[in-house]
Amino acid sequence: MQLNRRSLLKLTAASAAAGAIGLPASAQAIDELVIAYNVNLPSWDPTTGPSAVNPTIQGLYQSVFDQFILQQPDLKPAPGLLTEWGWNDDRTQVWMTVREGVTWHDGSPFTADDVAWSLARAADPATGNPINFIWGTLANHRVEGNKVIADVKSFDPTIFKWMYFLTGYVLPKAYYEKVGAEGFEAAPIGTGPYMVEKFERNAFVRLKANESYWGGAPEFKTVTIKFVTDAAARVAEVESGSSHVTLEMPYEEYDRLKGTLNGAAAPISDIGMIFLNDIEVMTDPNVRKAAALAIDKQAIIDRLLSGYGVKIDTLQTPEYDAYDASITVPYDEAGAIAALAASGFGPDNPVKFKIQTTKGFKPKDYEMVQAIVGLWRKVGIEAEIEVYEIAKHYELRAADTLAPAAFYNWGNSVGDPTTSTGFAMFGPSPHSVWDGEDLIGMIGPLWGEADEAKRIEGWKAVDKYIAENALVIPLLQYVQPILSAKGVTVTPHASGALLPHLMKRA
Amino acid sequence: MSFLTVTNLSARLKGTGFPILRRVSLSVAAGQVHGLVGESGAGKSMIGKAVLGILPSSVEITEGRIELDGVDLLSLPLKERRRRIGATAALIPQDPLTALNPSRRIAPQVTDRLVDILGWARARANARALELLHEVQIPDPERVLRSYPHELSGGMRQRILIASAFAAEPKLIVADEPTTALDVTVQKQILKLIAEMQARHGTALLFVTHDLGVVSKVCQSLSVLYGGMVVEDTPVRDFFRAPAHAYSRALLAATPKYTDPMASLVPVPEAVIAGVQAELAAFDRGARHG
Amino acid sequence: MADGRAQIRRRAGPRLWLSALWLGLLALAALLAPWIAPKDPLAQDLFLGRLPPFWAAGAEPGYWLGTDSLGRDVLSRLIHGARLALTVALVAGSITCLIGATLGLLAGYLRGWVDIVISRAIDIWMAFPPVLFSILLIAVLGPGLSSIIIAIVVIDWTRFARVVRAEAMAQGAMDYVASAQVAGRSRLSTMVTEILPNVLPTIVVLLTLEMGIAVIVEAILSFVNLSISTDDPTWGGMIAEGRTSIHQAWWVLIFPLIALFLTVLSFSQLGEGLKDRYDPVLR
Amino acid sequence: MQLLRTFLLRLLTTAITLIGVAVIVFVVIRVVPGNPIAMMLPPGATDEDIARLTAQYGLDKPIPEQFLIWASGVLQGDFGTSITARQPVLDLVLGRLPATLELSIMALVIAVILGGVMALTGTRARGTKVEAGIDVANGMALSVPDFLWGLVLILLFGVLVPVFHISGRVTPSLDLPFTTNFYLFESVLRLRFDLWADIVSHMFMPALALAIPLAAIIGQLLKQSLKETMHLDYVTLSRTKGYGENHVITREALPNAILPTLTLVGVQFTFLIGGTVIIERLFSYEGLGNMAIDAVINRDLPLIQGIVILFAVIFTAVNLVVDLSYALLNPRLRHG
Repeated sequence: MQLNRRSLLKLTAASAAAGAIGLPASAQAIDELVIAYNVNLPSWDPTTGPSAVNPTIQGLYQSVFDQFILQQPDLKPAPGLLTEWGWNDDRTQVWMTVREGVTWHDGSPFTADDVAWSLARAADPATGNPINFIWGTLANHRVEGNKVIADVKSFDPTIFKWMYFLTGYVLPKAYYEKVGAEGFEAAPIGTGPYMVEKFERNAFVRLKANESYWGGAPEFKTVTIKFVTDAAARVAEVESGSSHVTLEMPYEEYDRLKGTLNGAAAPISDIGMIFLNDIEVMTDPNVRKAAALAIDKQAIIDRLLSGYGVKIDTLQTPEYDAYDASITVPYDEAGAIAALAASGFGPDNPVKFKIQTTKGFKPKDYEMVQAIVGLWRKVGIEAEIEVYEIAKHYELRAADTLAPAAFYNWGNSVGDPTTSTGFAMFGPSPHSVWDGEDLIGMIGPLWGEADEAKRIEGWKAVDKYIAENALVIPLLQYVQPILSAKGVTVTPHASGALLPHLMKRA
Repeated sequence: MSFLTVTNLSARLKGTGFPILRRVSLSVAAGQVHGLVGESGAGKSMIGKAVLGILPSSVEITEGRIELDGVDLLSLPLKERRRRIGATAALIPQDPLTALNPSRRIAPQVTDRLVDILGWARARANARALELLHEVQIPDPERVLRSYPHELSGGMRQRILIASAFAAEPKLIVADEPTTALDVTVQKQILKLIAEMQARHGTALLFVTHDLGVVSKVCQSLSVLYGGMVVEDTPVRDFFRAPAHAYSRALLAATPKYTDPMASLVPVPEAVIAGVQAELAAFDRGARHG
Repeated sequence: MADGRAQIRRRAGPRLWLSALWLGLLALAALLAPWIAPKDPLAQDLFLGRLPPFWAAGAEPGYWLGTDSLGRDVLSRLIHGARLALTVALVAGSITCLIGATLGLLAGYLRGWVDIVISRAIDIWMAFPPVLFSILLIAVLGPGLSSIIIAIVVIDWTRFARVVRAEAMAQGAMDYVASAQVAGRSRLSTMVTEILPNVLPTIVVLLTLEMGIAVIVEAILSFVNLSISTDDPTWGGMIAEGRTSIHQAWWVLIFPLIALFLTVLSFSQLGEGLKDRYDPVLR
Repeated sequence: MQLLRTFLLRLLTTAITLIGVAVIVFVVIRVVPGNPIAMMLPPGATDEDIARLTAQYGLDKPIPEQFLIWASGVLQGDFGTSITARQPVLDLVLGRLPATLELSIMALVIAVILGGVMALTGTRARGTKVEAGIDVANGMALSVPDFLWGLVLILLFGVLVPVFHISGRVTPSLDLPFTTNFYLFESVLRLRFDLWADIVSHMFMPALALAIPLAAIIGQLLKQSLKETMHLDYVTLSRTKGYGENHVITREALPNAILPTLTLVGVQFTFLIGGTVIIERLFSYEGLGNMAIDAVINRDLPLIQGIVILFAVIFTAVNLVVDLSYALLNPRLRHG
């Protein structure tokens, strides 16, 4: 069925027929699925360059490529291209058994060589893999039958978690070496559920189902992902029926349309937080505690985000491994005023500092900071807002020159404490802003802790310490709104990736 | 029977209502040349414009009839009036430098009325244009027809405009000070040309000018205008022998004679001006009650 | 003998004094903002979010034009927004005019290498895509009122320079200028005393149009999320914020849009009106 | 001979302009805070990672040296490699240029038609309420930024009365037999009017949003020069020949009134191309502007440089064409 009925030649007929204003009936069967996606896809190589660390486009990569290990919608790992994996007894070697009977999109067989080559390539600094510091801990990758063995140069407990996280993708060795980087960029192939049929930069990508996919052929045979960066345009696309699925629209629009369309809003592994830099007034614990206590997180979620958001008090979300529900930071306006008074501040003599935020990068980012500044103003904190671009945020953070407070979001679809509290709060890491020696001492030993249970307990203690001293102000776990036509049901993935192969006909 | 008869034609400025023409009446018979004379602003060219239906948008006709070939133009709807004027009358404009369209060649500007309004075949119109250009003594007419206005002199362009006016064999031509914009040497030739063409084609000619010398050589009769009112309407012969109206006499005295260029010129005396002003006032009072 | 032509007077035209009225109202609102605004434009109350205007059901008394998603009073933000809009319009407009007109005058009258240098600068500046250049500029200067003004000046001075240069060149060729020079006047004083007064009407017309454009540029920059970073309300900022909840709270977007539209329209009609007054040819 | 001399002079000035643009944008985007390397830093990166990546993209050298490297590359047609798309900048930019050009040309055509109709109606009904209405309409069109017109159009023709497509440039599911990126023109050349209709249905709203302010400018200026022309003698003479007012305006006044408007259309066309950035973003139309915003957000320095230079080249080229056509169309100059 031709998806859209509109064309200029039929304009007169259409406008006459469009007498019945309202939603064009989109309930009839859909065979060509159209998704209005919110970001452009800059490059097809999921292992190098800035796009490799951009969480919002991992969904596109996961439709075409497979990761070493499959991550299920609840973030838990499951056998993927690797059926089993683990360390040897003294943790000097890692071993992986490779799934058999899998083929690349060009029909060539997928073998253990591809896995070994992909790991070696990721370990080689020359390829520019941004997660080289993890993959570099393995060396001397070798193939034995359908097993891959590698020596552990320095033990990292999270090595296997990275195999279903950023850059953890398996690329075709033979094909890549034949066509080279540029050739691969022009015609990428993987083992994933969909093959790339046609790619038009900044416009759309047309995918064809991989009938011999090892995880079962997907239901929709052809999928078109249109890149529609403007939220209002995405809503219009789905409302007018010219797209079937879209995501990341304002929550008010989600509420308005979830009745007439199918709506799914599930929490994802992305949190909103306020970085605190240990400079100026932020070195005073009273000011930090007051700032944390004065924020009515639930009211902000209810009023600004129409209730779509999960209040959090540590950098872990309920789905993460080291989540501890017992650590809480209540909303306590009186307590905040008391804490400020202890340091001689109050509504009449407010403490002053600058808070930085992006505007329009995450849903209502700027409005949330305005609301927080409003709440702070009541207790005697005078915060001046400075808007900057996301590029400037990264640079300031890398140079550790962020303002005393800076609003930012932190994705961590692996759910491991090292990639949330770890990198955000560990002094030496270029991404952290808090340089307190006490925290560095507590976190240091956890990097190499072999005993998993002891490691998780260690991170929970760190989170408790952080919450008590308000070294950072976690705010909320984002909820991802997805709207789809009546004919499509979407299974949301907790990592925030929108995966067409998880979509079924309603 | 006169070809053009204007009876009690009055016009005024929209908005302020300032009178431009005050119940003007005159007539021009076929083959006759009638002069319209007066100082600038006396309304003489307004009459010509009213007859051809090209009054400026800020002027409105309040009463009167303009009968062209027996039909009162003012009673016709605009489109019909335009076509009738286009078919039976023509204009020889004052300034040849601006009266030709700079972005079109000469030929279409001469033949367009013949083909579009009179429905002639293109070939016949082109032949007619060539014939007329010869008649107005233009050298190498084929090249001139193909060229653009800016490539020709002022005199040449006026000849083309005269040719274009006579091309359609109109029964009436309004010549609106056709020589004023030209330098003196060319003026005599153009005047002679217009007079000869008029005689040869027997067209009724309404000749608007401020130069009594021109009137004496070209016109058979004239109307003297002041403040939009016809002060005197007589045959040329009687006018030059003994003008009836005081203002006419003063006007004649103020005109340099070719025969005696050195004579000191007598400006129109104050008394005469006051007299004719009084006449205007009386006329207006009368008009209000009439 | 009274000449009929002198009687034709051009009526002042309702458009002229209507736009003057709106701009006067605006100036008043801008000056007296703190006193006449019913509420504090920054005061938030999350529980009073998205209240409809006074005539609609569920309106809250005192919030005449309703509130935005943060519970801030739309009318007060509109009035304070007027202050920013006028500042941007007046400051950016006049600086652009000053720089552009001066360079245009110098280039148009002095000619020679001065003209060549300035004309090349104009060419180079116009070769930049305006919106892209302002995004880059604001990224360098950081968002804020001053950087918007600088962005407008840097981008739009060529508009003045081009027109004034052409006008100055035309005036320069006039006889009265030659006679002034013959009278032993220095080139600079000739330029100021002779050329400037004649070029002034065009400058004034361009200035009024430029003020309108400055307000639009602020709206465009807000749409690209680059406008003023602080809480201060700007119409462009309110429109950008109102866009996401157009279906639920249309008034958050519509009222500043109307204010922006009327202001820019008034500036352009004022410019047209002045052009009519100074330009006799146009009936 | 005289024409050749001015042409060479023009080439020289164009070269200076392009060099000037290249230098300025090269320095500005390197002074902009937020360098691309910081964008690429993964969670665990260390300081030497930063140094290594900076060196890899050649951003560690002093700016003048970087410019020389870039300039020498350009002379051999190599505009560098985009940091985000990891493809040669020239291919990316030339790949996207046709889309923006087609959108701008379509917007210009709509603007000229709209503006022309407004001007002719305004002149025909000059002095009446109709002309006053048109002036107010033009004022309205000018005082609302084009992206707001875009919003209105999306709500009207995208959602309320779904007549036009809302985003993109063509329906992705169609197989396009095109070899060049000029979809619109090539669909006509290949007589594929079904594709043509689909493309126009996608381009119409963004083009209209771009065209509305431009139509107002063209309408006002053309009306003004038309009204001035209507007072000239040859127009009055044409009336005495019996032609109706419509004929007089279109055949006598318009050909001469168009000339001054032409230069304005030329200049506005260049602003138009530069101004599509926002509209392409709003309608997700894959032109240069859309890519430019991504480039600026991601600080893709070589790509920004390439895009700005291309805009400058188009700007100077269009100016050249406008000046030449002005000479050709104006008989006085042609027969000099």
